[in-house]
Amino acid sequence: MDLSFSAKEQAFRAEVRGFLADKLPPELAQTVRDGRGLSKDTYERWHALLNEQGWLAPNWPKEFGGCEWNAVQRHIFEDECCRAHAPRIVPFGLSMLAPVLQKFGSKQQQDHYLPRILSSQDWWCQGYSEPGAGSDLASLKTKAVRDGDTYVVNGQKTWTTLGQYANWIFCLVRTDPTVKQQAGISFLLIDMDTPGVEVRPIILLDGTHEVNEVWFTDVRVPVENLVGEENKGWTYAKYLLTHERTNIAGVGFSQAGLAAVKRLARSQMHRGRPLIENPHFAARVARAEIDLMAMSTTNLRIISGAAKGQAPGVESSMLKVKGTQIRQEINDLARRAAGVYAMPFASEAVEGSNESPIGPEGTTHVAAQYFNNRKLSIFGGSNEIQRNIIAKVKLGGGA
Amino acid sequence: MDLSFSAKEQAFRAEVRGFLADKLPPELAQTVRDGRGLSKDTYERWHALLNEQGWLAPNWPKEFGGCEWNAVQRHIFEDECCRAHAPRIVPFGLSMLAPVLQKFGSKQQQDHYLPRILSSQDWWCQGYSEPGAGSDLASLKTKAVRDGDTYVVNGQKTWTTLGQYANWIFCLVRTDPTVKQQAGISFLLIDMDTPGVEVRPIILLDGTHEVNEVWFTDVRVPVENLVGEENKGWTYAKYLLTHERTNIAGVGFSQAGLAAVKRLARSQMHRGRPLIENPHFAARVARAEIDLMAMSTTNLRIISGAAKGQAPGVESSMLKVKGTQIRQEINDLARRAAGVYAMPFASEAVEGSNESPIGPEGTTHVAAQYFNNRKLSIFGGSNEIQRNIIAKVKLGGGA
Amino acid sequence: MNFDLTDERQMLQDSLRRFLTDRYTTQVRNDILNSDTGYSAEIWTQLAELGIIGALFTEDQGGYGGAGFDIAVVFEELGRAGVVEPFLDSAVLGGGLIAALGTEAQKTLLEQVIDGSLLLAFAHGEPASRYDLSHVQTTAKMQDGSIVLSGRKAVVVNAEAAGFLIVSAREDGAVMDQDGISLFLVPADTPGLSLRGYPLLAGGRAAEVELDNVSLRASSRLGVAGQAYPVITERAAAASVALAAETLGAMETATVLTRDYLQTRQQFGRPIGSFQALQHRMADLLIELEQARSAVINAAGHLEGEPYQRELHIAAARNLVARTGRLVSEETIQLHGGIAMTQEYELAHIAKRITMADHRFGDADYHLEQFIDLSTT
Amino acid sequence: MNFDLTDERQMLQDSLRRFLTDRYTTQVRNDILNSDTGYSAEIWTQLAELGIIGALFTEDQGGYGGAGFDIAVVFEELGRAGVVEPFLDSAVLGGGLIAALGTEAQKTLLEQVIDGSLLLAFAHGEPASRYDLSHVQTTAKMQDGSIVLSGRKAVVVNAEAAGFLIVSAREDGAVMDQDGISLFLVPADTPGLSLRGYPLLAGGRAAEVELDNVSLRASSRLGVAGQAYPVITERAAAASVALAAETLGAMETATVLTRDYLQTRQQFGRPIGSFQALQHRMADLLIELEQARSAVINAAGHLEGEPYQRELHIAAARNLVARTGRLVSEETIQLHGGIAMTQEYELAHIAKRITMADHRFGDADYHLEQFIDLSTT
Repeated sequence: MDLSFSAKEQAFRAEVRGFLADKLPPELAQTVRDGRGLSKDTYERWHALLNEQGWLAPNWPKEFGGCEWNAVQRHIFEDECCRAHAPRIVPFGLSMLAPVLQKFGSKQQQDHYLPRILSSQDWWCQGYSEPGAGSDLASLKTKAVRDGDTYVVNGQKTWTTLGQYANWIFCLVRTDPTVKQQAGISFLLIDMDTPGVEVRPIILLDGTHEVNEVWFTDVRVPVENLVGEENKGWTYAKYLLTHERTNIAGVGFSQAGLAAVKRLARSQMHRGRPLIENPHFAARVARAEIDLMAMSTTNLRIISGAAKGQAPGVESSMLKVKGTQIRQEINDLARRAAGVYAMPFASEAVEGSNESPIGPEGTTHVAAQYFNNRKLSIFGGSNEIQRNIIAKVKLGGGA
Repeated sequence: MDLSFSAKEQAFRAEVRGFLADKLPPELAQTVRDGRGLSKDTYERWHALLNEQGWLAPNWPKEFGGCEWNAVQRHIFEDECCRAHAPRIVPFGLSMLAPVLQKFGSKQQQDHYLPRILSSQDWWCQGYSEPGAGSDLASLKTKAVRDGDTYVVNGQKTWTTLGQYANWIFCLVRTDPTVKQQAGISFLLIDMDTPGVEVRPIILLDGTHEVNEVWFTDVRVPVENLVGEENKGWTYAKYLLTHERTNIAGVGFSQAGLAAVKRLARSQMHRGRPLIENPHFAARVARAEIDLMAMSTTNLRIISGAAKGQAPGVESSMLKVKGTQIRQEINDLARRAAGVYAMPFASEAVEGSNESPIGPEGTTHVAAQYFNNRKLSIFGGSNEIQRNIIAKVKLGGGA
Repeated sequence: MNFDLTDERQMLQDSLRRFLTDRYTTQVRNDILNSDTGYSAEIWTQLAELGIIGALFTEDQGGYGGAGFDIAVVFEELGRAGVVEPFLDSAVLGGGLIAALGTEAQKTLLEQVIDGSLLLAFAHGEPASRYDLSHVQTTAKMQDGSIVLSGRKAVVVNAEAAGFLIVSAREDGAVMDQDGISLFLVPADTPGLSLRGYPLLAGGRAAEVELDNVSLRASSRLGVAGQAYPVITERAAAASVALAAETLGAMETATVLTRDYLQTRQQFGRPIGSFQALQHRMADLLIELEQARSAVINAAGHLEGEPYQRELHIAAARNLVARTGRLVSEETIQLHGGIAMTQEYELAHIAKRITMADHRFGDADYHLEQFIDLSTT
Repeated sequence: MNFDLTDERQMLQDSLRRFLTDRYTTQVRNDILNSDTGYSAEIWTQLAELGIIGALFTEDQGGYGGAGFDIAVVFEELGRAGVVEPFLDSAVLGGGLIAALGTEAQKTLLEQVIDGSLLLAFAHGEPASRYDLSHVQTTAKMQDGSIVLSGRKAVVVNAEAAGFLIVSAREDGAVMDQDGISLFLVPADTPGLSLRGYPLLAGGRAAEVELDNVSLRASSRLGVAGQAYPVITERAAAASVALAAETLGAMETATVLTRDYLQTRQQFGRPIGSFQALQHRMADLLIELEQARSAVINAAGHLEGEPYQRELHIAAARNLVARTGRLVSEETIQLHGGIAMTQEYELAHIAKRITMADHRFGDADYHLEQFIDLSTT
């Protein structure tokens, strides 16, 4: 047992920290720190800076232009990015599609798409969920019918994050309706400029436009856009889901969030004393911090195992549940700390206006974020689905 | 809406309070207040005092010698008894069997058994649960086979509370194994002095002997001991279960328990101040008290409806769950308040010794009671079964 | 002991529920949320005609209700429908303060308040006061027979629509003294009064209010100089009954929406309400909902009682309802899944009403602390 | 970064687990619980021979471990098996204090401690001290070259079996001063020392200790007069690592028993583990168990670290493990149902071990307060 990082790992951390200090534009960090929404340009600017450094694809093999960092290095990188309030790397192309293409795509697909992901020429989004297929993903209905050299796609996807910025979407589609649910699904790449693709915004309860519906009406997709084999898409989708699960615990986000709560609670006064000194509020903060300290170690335990080649199993599900609980608790603490100034709706500010905020620093977005982050326990495999997985592994029972 | 009791109800409360002040022996109240176990004699002494006053059977119709009090009166009576630390009325004969006999028993059974319950000549216990039939009560296996004028009973009952004091047991037995579970069950009265009846103690985790196994080996029971019709026992059992559910919220117990916690926390010192002034402990106490204040009103709402003839439905299940949660929380507060003096095992004191207690007043039994009262959410229809009932009524879904 | 509504209150509840069910649909309400004013003048007038504002005042005051249970009945229904119109601010607070402290001349405003033609706002909280009712830094000074107000008021709900602001200011004492606070009736167009308005997350609008040497006639004072604090606490208690009842109503809607969704939404080939884990969580919500209902009854029933009991039951109810509210809003969203994350779905708004009520007149911890202080004295 | 056990600790864990699985069965343990001594001298000796006591001491002290991770490994296994023998009191506390403060002459006792032939107890807490380590009223006065102890010690675990009691007493200062506290090595047969022994709810025995002018030689003092407090807190931290690890092990057993029971117990015609509501609750327990495991690792890893980090991680771990412990003990009993309420069932004892650990060296709230104090300094 050794809880400290090796000298090599510490050197790597210093390198990352140095890069962020040099290259992360301060106004960009401030936007992230304020919890304001980021524009497409902002994301692309950050991607370009990382790409220049060769760090845009931490998890890709070197042969494809990636860093091929191990789990510990990736953790250190993500940790430092969170501390520095760097924007997140948009995952759809880099962390979700790319591993699938690298493992199951044709040489042609790899050569064509991977460089365009790194250069931000293509912006990808994900076409998985459907209105009738949420937790029960395999019941999806969007169908692709082979017609000569093309598939004709009809159906609807939903909860497509940042679909409004994307020019490509990777989709699960049903290519064989006659077999058992999982068996008839294929993995298809669709150019969103194709006629018949329509993106409709979904406004979330905090007023933000993050997700979309994507409608397909007789959309013709060349057969060479099929990844791997027809009707094997479920296998690739599951592979993708395990890759989506890096940084599932969100330790860095929680640490940054908790630091913000403490800053706010030191400035807010309650009965003539800083709120942070109120024992009831302090108890809430302390419990969240204690939980986070433990989860951070759980996360490192799994990362350390992964770096040695152990495949994370049910632990991912555990981290997902606990990680979202902690993040949501911290969001709740922030809205409490803001007091009456949690009430204003800073819709303009979310969109990036420059008007001065209404309440004291750190109060503007807390309530909106509290509501927005209810999604954490719903999207990406709800916490109920995670509990089913844990129970299945540990109890062997069905749902 | 009127939250206060009527003048008539207040007069009744004064009458009950006066009786308790006059007639409840102080040493008996002290035993209850200390949380010490009660002997058979103690219970019988208290039953006799109540019987003398005509108050031993609050819920019985007057024709059988009961008080025929309405729900509000019964509540006031129970409330005052709790405040005065009176022993509880042992419910098996008075509140459980008697309503069944009064509704479904023969005139002969009523004339014979009911007076003997009032006079304490008979002490009844309940033969419902079996090792394989807990939450799934209807799967019971104890069988009674008709042989001329007798049933021959074989099988085993368990969790039989105070069975060691009883001379009679009312049992659910299977008289027809060929039909659907509930359909083949009968309700049988068995003299525990009959050859083949054996009572074996079960020691609970706090060292107390409250419950028992009751074994039946070729026990011959006269057919006149059948209540109602053969194979209709499930109907009577369900009727009994609704009657068992009076005072299900245990408001009085919780109020007495919370008062004890506060007394203890005023005397225990923490960092040089009474524990009750510690904000973290005070917050726990306050939340429990706030919950109890609300539940007390929920209880009165249901009682007030019942006094007007409204049948309590799913509300009983809600009160059971919330009532046990609050009682168990108060037990937890008590063990916390006791600090290091929660650790001694006061087995002798539980049994009623006169040796001076080890810790300060109010600490001796708190940990044992905490563990003993885990039963509240398990026995008498577990909280999981109650949630199934609530969901069934409110959602209409199966389990 | 009687937990039935009186016939009058039953009628009030029925007619209000009927009106809101028919007229205050999700679509109508979402349009109101997106409007510039943040409320519907039309619906406001119609509800006034229905007597809903009058129900919040006693007969003496020109209404036909005004007791804790009247407030509870009205706000439970407003909460069910997610109503954002300013009943709390204009009637319970603004009108209630004038009714409690006003001279006969000042009280003539109540008629317009009750018929809906005059809106009010209560400008009390300040940027640094959080939930402390005695934390008043705004000053009121006599100057040549006039009263001059200076200071800032924070998150004054309904300030932009109000014809008068009722402004608290200190005539004497230190920032947190209970003595020395007065209330003033300030016409919206008084020079020196300026507003910075903004929408609220859970609907309606508020403003930061700047008082820059606002000069008033001496007759603008409500009640005796420096003695307003007890009435402020009494009206804050009434507001707490309203907020707790509103949250109760909103939680009823949240659980009904969830029940319906669980019964209809299919996943894995069956309604998700057939999954036992969700059933048990739903059962727990319903249990807590009954607790909240009882807490609201206790608070409403003690509003006219003696102050200690009133404050104790208010603190208990607000703490319990806040805890239950968090549970219900978070769990009902979770039990729904994604659909509840969308702005247009009814529950999204209802959940915001529930949560943001925790930010008016004290949150769960504030009321817990109040309860602890009261129960140890 | 490395979360694997060293080979030595892996061997220690394996051999201890094997021994306890084979020898410390429920029946054996329940017989020990019912015994007059409250522990088994035979098993104690065998475990000493197996090197379990030695693992709790450093090589310098005559053992081959003694670090936080050694304590964690040993106590996790003891916790799994619900062991009631006095490893904490005799070794971590008693032996640890002698090792930290003793003269060479005093340290000769350690050999007997490690081979199991000498038992110790730490008589520190007093009837009014609760969990405050500096709350020492017992006095030590020099009198004609002797030290005279007077006072009372509360719930001294293992006092009856101990050959020596390590008694804290104040030589200087006020009741709650950190300065002025000394430790003394008191032979069990010293005149004036009297015990009132009793069993503990979770197994083992303790005693109320009366010190009535107990006269000792000056050489009985451990360490420098009045300077024992830092060592007491250091050993309390070690005890906290032991208690947290023990609770972790006990929770592992509680969840394994529950998993097995859910898989086998049939109700309504199927294993109760097939009911989703119970599955999800079981999943939550397993998630919290991993949190507890991490908290124990953090605490153990910082035991030899600098005091601020040590105390911070100890407080965090004890608070988290106490919260998790309550959840796990209550939920595993509930998930079992009646069977877990019976004294003879393994879980009954395990749940008592978990719960009663919250009453040694500070409960959940005590450690929360410690954490708050530390993290705001």
